[in-house]
Amino acid sequence: MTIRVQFWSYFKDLSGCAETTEQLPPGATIDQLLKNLYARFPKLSAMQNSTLIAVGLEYQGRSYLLNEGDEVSLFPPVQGG
Amino acid sequence: MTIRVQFWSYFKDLSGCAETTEQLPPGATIDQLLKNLYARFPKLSAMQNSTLIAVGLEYQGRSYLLNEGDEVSLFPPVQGG
Amino acid sequence: MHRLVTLTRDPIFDSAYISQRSMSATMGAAVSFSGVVRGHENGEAITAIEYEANEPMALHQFDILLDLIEEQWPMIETVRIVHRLGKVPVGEPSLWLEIIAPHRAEAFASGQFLIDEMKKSVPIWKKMIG
Amino acid sequence: MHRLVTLTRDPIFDSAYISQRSMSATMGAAVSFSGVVRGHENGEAITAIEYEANEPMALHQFDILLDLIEEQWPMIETVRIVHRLGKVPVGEPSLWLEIIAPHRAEAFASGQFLIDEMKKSVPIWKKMIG
Repeated sequence: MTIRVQFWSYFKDLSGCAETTEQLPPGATIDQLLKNLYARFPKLSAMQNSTLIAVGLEYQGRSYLLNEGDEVSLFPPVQGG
Repeated sequence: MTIRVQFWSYFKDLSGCAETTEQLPPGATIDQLLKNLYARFPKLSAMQNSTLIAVGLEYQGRSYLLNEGDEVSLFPPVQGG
Repeated sequence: MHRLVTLTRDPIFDSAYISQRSMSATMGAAVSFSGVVRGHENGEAITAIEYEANEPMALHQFDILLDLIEEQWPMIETVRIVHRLGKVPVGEPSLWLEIIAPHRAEAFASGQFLIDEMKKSVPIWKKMIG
Repeated sequence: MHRLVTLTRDPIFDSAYISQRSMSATMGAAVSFSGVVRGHENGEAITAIEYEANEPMALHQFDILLDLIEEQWPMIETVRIVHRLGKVPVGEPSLWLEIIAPHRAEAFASGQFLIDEMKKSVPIWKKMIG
């Protein structure tokens, strides 16, 4: 399945792009997606412990089961206000 | 000595006046002033436990020693805002 | 700390007060509060509240509270307080205040402190108008 | 509860928002907060902060927080939130919010809750402009 990934804030600088796609087998989790992304974008992996993950408009954890068409957002801690 | 007394809020209704004066011997306290006032204005004495007392612009307690020229304010709990 | 304490018989236009606000570049938070007369008081319908103050004493007691605020939150830049006196119709503010501080925590905390304390010590009284 | 959440690239004129306020006769308190860009951030002088948002998600996450507020303080009548995006110069508000409630305690508490929580969950980020 194809998963679209968007990067936000300085994660765009770390990955060098605003968005990308990943091919994953059915039943893959966010954890597997992250492993693939960290292989492609090593600078992102340094931020592992402060990475927030959303699918669509909702926050999700690493064990979330991805579905075809999911749009994943990865970003650093938020800083509004 | 002559002490001027002002009543505020519904204490004016209880006493029937906005201000009065009391003659007191030198060394008199607010407590003595109140006794005299309660004799003249019995309705005020019902409010004894919720009477606030100021001399000039400052709150004072019942044992405050009055001085010639002091202006005393008596009023119920405040309710601003 | 800048202090502006006003007792007035005129309506309070809080948007006008806010448009006059000035903050220096080290200040990051402005909290303002409007206390508005409600249509019921203790279960009874009212049309207005009439506020009476011992004005010189009220100004002095506000000043004492502002001293306490300055001591407890020395970084606060400005506190403005406006209390309306006389008849205030339902729906109109009787009290407006604003705190300008470096951070929101001290602005919120000092604003609540100021209102809580003024309701104990500032000689202003109300009378319900049916 | 009325909810108005706005993400805008235009300057925030809080006095204009306040002059548009409407409160029903059971509401006695309006608390408003302006968060203003300061001239220093982490000890470094800056001229502006550039705000970026994941806009649809930010609006949704604000809505989740407003659900929580509605649950915890069911008497609140209105919450308005305006967050500016793009470059916000020092001295200008990046955030404005207002809570209208029957009493001041719930207006202050929910306002603080809203700001604390949005800083954890609403996807908005800043970049200092030197």
